[in-house]
Amino acid sequence: MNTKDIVIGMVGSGGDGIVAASDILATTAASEGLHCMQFKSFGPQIRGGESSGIIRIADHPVYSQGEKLDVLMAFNWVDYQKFPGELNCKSETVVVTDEIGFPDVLPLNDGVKPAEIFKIPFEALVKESGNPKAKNIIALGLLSEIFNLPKDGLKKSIQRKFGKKKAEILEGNLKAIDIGINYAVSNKLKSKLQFAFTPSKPHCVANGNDAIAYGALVAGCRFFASYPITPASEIMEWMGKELPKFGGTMVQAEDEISAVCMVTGASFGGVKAMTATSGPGVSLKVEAIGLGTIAELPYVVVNVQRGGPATGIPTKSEQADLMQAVYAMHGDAPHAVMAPADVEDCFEVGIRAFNTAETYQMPVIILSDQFIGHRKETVSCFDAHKIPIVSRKTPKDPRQGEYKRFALTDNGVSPMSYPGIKGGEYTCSGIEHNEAGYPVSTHGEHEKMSEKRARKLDVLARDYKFIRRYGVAKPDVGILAWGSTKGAVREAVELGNSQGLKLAALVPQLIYPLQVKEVEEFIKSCKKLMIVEMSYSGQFKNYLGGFCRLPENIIHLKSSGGRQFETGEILNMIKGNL
Amino acid sequence: MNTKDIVIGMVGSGGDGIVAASDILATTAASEGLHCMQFKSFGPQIRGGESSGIIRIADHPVYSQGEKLDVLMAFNWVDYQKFPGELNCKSETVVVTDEIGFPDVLPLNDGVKPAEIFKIPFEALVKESGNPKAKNIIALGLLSEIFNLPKDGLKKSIQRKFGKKKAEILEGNLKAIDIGINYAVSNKLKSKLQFAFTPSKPHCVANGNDAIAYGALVAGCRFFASYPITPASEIMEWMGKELPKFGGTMVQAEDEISAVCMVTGASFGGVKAMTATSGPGVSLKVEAIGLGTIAELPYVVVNVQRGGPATGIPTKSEQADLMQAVYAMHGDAPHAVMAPADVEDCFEVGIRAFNTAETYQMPVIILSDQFIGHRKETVSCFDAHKIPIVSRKTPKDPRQGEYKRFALTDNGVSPMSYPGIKGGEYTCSGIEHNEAGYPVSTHGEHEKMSEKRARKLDVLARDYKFIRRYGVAKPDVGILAWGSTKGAVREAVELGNSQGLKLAALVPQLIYPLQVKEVEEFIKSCKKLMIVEMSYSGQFKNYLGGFCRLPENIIHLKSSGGRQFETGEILNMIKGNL
Amino acid sequence: MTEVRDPASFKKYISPLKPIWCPGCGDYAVLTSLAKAFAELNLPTDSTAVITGIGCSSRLPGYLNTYGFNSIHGRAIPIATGLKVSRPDVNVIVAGGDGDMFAIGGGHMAHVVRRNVDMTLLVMDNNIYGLTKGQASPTTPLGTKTLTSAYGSISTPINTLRVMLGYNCSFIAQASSTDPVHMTKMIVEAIKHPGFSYVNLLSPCVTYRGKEQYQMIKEGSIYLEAGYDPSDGIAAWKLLNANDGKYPMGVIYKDTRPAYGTKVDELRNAATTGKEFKIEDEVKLFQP
Amino acid sequence: MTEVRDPASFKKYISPLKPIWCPGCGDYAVLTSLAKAFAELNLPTDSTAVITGIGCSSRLPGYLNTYGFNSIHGRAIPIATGLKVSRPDVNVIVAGGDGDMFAIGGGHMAHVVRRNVDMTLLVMDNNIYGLTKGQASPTTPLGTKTLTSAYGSISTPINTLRVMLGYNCSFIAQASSTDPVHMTKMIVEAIKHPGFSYVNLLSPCVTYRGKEQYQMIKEGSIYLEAGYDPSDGIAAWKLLNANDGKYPMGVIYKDTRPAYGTKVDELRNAATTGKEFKIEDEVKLFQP
Ligand SMILES: Cc1ncc(C[n+]2csc(CCOP(=O)(O)OP(=O)(O)O)c2C)c(N)n1
Ligand SMILES: Cc1ncc(C[n+]2csc(CCOP(=O)(O)OP(=O)(O)O)c2C)c(N)n1
Ligand code: SF4
Ligand code: SF4
Ligand SMILES: [Mg+2]
Ligand SMILES: [Mg+2]
Repeated sequence: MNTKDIVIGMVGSGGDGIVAASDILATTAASEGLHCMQFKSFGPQIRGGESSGIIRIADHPVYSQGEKLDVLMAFNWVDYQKFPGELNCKSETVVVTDEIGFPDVLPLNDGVKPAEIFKIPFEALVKESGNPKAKNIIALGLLSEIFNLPKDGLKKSIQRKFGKKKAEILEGNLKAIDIGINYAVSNKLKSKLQFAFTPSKPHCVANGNDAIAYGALVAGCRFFASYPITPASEIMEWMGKELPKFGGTMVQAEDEISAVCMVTGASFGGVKAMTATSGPGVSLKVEAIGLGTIAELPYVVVNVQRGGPATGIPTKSEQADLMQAVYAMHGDAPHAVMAPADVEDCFEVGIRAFNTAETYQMPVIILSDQFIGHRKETVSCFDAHKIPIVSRKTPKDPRQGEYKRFALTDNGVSPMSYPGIKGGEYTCSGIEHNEAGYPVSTHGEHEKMSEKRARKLDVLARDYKFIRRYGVAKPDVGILAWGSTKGAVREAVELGNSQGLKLAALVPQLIYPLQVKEVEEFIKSCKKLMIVEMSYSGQFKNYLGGFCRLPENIIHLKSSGGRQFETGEILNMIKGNL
Repeated sequence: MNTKDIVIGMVGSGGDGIVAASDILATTAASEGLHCMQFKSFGPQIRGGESSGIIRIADHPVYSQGEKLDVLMAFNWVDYQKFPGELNCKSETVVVTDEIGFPDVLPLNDGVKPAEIFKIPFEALVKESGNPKAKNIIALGLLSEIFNLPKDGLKKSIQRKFGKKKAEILEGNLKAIDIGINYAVSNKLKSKLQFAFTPSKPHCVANGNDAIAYGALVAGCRFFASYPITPASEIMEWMGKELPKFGGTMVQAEDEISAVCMVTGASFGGVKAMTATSGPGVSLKVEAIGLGTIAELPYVVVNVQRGGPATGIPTKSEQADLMQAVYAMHGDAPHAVMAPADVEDCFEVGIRAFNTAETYQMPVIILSDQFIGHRKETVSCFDAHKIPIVSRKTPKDPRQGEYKRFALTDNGVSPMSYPGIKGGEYTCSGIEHNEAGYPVSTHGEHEKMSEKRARKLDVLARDYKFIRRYGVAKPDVGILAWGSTKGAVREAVELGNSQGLKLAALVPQLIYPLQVKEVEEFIKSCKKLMIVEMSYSGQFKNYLGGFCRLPENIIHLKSSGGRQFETGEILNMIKGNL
Repeated sequence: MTEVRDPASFKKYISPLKPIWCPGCGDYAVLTSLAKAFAELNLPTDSTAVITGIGCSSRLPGYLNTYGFNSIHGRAIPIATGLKVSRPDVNVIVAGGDGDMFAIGGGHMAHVVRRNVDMTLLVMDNNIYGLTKGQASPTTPLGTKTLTSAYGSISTPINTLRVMLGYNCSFIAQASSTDPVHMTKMIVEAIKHPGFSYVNLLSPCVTYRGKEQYQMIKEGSIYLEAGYDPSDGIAAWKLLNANDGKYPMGVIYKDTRPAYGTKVDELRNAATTGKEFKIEDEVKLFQP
Repeated sequence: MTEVRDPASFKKYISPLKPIWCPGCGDYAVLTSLAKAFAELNLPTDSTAVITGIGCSSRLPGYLNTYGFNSIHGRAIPIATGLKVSRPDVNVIVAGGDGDMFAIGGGHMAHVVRRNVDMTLLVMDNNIYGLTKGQASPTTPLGTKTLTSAYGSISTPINTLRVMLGYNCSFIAQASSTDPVHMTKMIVEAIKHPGFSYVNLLSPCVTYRGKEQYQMIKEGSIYLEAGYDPSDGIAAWKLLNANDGKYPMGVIYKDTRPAYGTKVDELRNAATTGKEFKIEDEVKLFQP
């Protein structure tokens, strides 16, 4: 059977190099102009524990991790069992595995029996290579021959990865590839499943965290302060390397409160600034973000969501920080929340978040998640000039004593000065204030300023142009989803429609303020509404209900985190409700 | 005109003793068996600035601060103007004021002209008293004669207040009362407005903050940690005085994070514990409260709400921390939120919050507000034995290695051990865990535990018995409100119904989990739904919409904080929508 | 002692807003001394920023004509750090109360010191929480009865000077509202110091600690003599461990470590190695 | 050196859970040393609690059979404080990493020290953020390249012993995973100390700082000699300011201030003045 879309799972122990192997496959796909999505999962051990990687490669764009595995490459079965629910096989799955430790009964779900099994004498092959660490590379050679994966690309990737190291290391790895290929050739290991591909122009390959970081840099971010946390640290690490090249600074703060406050200070100073964290960090930043809303300071806070609550599951994804992003601040605290839905979107949201922050002078929270943040994905090469960059409106020739930092205006936005602007001196504060920024405490002035700040949200919701909608115009089932669930949802819509269903999906990029008009129009266009989200309590449904009258019978697909929705699961639920 | 319900406003400068005077009036009312509600307001000056007090006294229970003022006692008119919208006069208002500084045009709203004006030569009377600080007491004497306020009660209150001081101080103040009375008598100062009252058995008088503190003490709270903040500090100050008498401890923490963490530690240690703060403090406690939800630790967090966001208006009330209380924590974080609706309710919620926390092993947030927290109100004397006290379920004879701290049970509640219980040793954690408390990271175990924790909310919503409902069974307009707006709402319902309208109100005490069944039944019973809340963005409406399908046309009375709703304003809005 | 160039020029730094401070509050002297220091250093209002948290003392920026930020409780230091690091051209002063800086904000202190960010911290120390009306602060003496220590405070107060020395703060001085001329001088020296400088300002709270605080400070003040060498850390330690109830006034410690800004510049040089980077070229990082 | 009563009795303190630590991690030695200290002091598992934050090191409680709390990042100290103050009968150990305790949790330190809560703090110092895979920590040496200091760290590391001395910590000691016997001894002394005790444990992170850390510590260790007087604060200060790259091992400082519990007891006596209070009588506070 030929396929243009293959899902390969790999699992092994610490030294097995699973992650490196799947990274090489991702680069291979990108350099051959194929599309891929790749992600990894680790056991609790800090180092040397079990790890697994799944990569989907196709000659067309892919939006989700795909259905169950087409190929499982298991170095051993003890480790396999440490990822329950993550490496799901089906009866068509082809297994490649070590001949040593092959169990009598394969521990697959529901007694699934694989279509083919290739047992490999890895010990001997590794010995042949002379390099005890070459097992993963040998495996790549094997896979490329067994399933017809791009061999040239593979070698090119090896070249890239090891090219800067000593010549013997590169040669050793190239040899390892050949050992794998040759073993398969001489033993006629050819699966019935063959990957059929046509190489084309190379793509870029990125993970969501790096993409957000680059987006921010492009948007003009020149100050970044943060505190390390899984799964967000890569943003900080990227910024730490790249910002100094552009005259910017990354500061590792002593905690998350400090980080957001440093960003607050930079924003007050007229510098575009960002901080990035995950749920526990946002929980600590809440007070300062509230300050940003009333002091009307533009900056960006990234939350790469992980499993919660509290420490929860740091290495796995969830969408349960939604309500926090919108509602955590005490008082009425206008700000914006945006959610990227894939890696490419991370780059764009990185830019748009800054544009929004600067235009409306408010903190903007980017809600990404571990699934997007850590997965690698092929993307069309990021264009630094695609989206126009916006900067804040400053007062023209202000006079001290006359300049009103919080002047009441039609759209609620007041020209904002910062140190260096003569005559624009003012005292920024988190205390309720009048137009001049002086403290006030009467209801009347509070109401006026509450109204001013809220008005900015109305204008933003009205003017934000990007609406993401898939599928038919008048669907039988219309899906509302957000963030990383987009992938499976989009694929379900396209697959369902190709099967004759009438489906559609709306996946907002601007989460808060909710673009109520657009959402209500979508809801009205649907016979039945479905909501898909990765939160046990169903936060997205609660959230939508706060602003829109939802229909009475909703198909609600919700789940706690730690896994991803599958296309089939969404389609099945739809079919069961038609 | 005789009245059984009088609203007296007083305003003056720092040294005028406005607050002391209105406190004395409150004690007077309580000791005479009358009902009263009294509150104060200050200018921004830390000390010596303008201050005002409003007290409503009646011979029947009062639920709100009343309509506009019946009496305004203004020591001067410059200070009067510093409280715009707070000391509202009407054409029936009787004004008592200093003859010095009496303006040509009284700066009253909308050119209101008072019914009567009594100009008093305070300077001379103070001189007569020989005590430059006696002005406020003289004024009380005057008022008591002019309006027939309880003179004996007044003297008794003076006795109580100054009885422990030097004899001459007491005598001086009693003399001042008489100077006021005598001046009024000899000048025949008698208003047409006369307070008609029948003394009865004394009531207690309390503010909401002290009432919560006492409730907590009664519930068994023996550890309290907090960080000072307006308008919540009184809870801590009360606890600091009283807890040591009962073998408990109050610790002033270095910040709010530390405070809630100390409480976390005490709860882990099996001790009932509480912390109290306002919005900015809750914003800092978010992460730790999330820990409490997954570690399933029972404790109580009080938020005495003030105007937000950020520092906002520390001395004024608002109801805009609702969404925060419910949704601030990252992840799905089951906990409970309860709101007292008046001072007496503070005492009961103080107890019920602990009972709920201990029964369901979760943090409980009490959402009070400055209006309740700081106002003084007559209450029926607190009964320490009225509500049975509940303590946590502990494991019977646990065995180390077998005891499962997070055992899955029908209602989600697992017997909880603490240091000192042999065999109950376990590691408490904020990491997702299995029944034994060991860290886990798979979706399957996460889902199971998310379900367990959420189940507790279902049981709580089902079993919580207290439902507060006023008015007719099938109203034309049914009002949903919460917390301190209850007062004006209840009064509007009763007044409206006495005028022939058909009104009802539902004011839940348990805010989260929402008792959806009861709320939906109420909504169905109403022809029209009204929502009343003190939040500019309308958080309560958003909140309700997340769980209930609200009718399409809702009467929404919302306002930013810094003032209180008036009964008339609610009724007018209802009438305008009928 | 200090010579102000134009005796009245400091007034241009004072804003028209009337302070909410109680009559007699020590903070008035801080306000004036700071304005005089600005005048002496001739700092432009538009490139000077005073950053505070929350408290009576933290109201300071509102009464000045420079840029100011009356932020949230305890966070002036990181806010000021963000400002200074991203805008090294701005003169940054951080100010706040003993509670703001050593209770809720205390966690930032060791870090701003170790980074050695070039700004000046003024702690207006009154041994009490003023704004919230009289609770114990980290510097409230043992045994003091306050709203939150009804039976007398049982926590040993923090000796903030000693703590800052423990952190290895690059500049440590003390002054008080009883001697505004000396205060101005200390503030000027602190602002001039390259690196992070800390001046503890004893500033009485007449309302919650009583007027006696002035007397106490006056009587306890010991001005450091010419012979005292502030670069000697051991001497400074001994001075701060005397436990004689005295307040040493003057520059207590001072070193010459490079400030954060200098180190950031070096880091940028290491990162660029002289090259120019183009934003669009960063896409190469994502090419396979 | 230390004499464990029954050489194997410490095993009863070790739980069946397999540590997630890397092979060779210094934290294994801490776990064993702590269990041995428990054994030596014969602490009952049910009245002993080990409280940590988040980090590799903070996983410690899970590997012990006592009560434990692996809480949130940086908050072990206040959690432990709440436990100890409300349950003075429980033996409380606080432990955590250099990041947990001196970065995010650093703000609690001065306060637990000034309260002098009777518990023992063990900092497992590896100069790095282990759990998050290798970012700079507050004790990472200047110039070190880590994930967050690609061009070398530019913030002076905190000398935590010196900082604790600045706080006036009641007991300060140091030990290392290279010498578990000495470590046990230090932990035993710390637990026995009435008041707050701090032991800095140099515990290498082989994964992100390399195996060389063991060697470095071993070579730099200087055991304090019998003549050293830990009650002399000036001597301690001099020792910690030597800047010779050495690690003093042993009890560095120790005083005899009363612990918080003692002061709480006194406060209660002052509050009750011997009287018995009834909960229902408190209603009198509300009567007019
Ligand atoms: C997060 C937070 N917690 C508490 C408060 C309440 N609060 C305001 S000022 C203050 C302390 C004031 O003391 P200090 O910092 O010494 O300044 P002072 O008023 O004495 O000058 C407190 C606790 C707050 N505003 N925000
Ligand atoms: C609020 C919060 N911020 C950040 C993190 C991520 N985090 C977990 S452990 C850790 C630091 C670990 O370093 P250290 O405390 O030195 O312990 P080690 O792992 O080195 O033993 C960080 C930043 C978190 N869990 N919570
Ligand atoms: S309360 Fe104290 S610190 Fe605050 S303004 Fe008054 S005197 Fe100054
Ligand atoms: S990463 Fe470092 S500290 Fe963490 S377990 Fe491994 S060696 Fe130990
Ligand atoms: Mg103070
Ligand atoms: Mg560490």
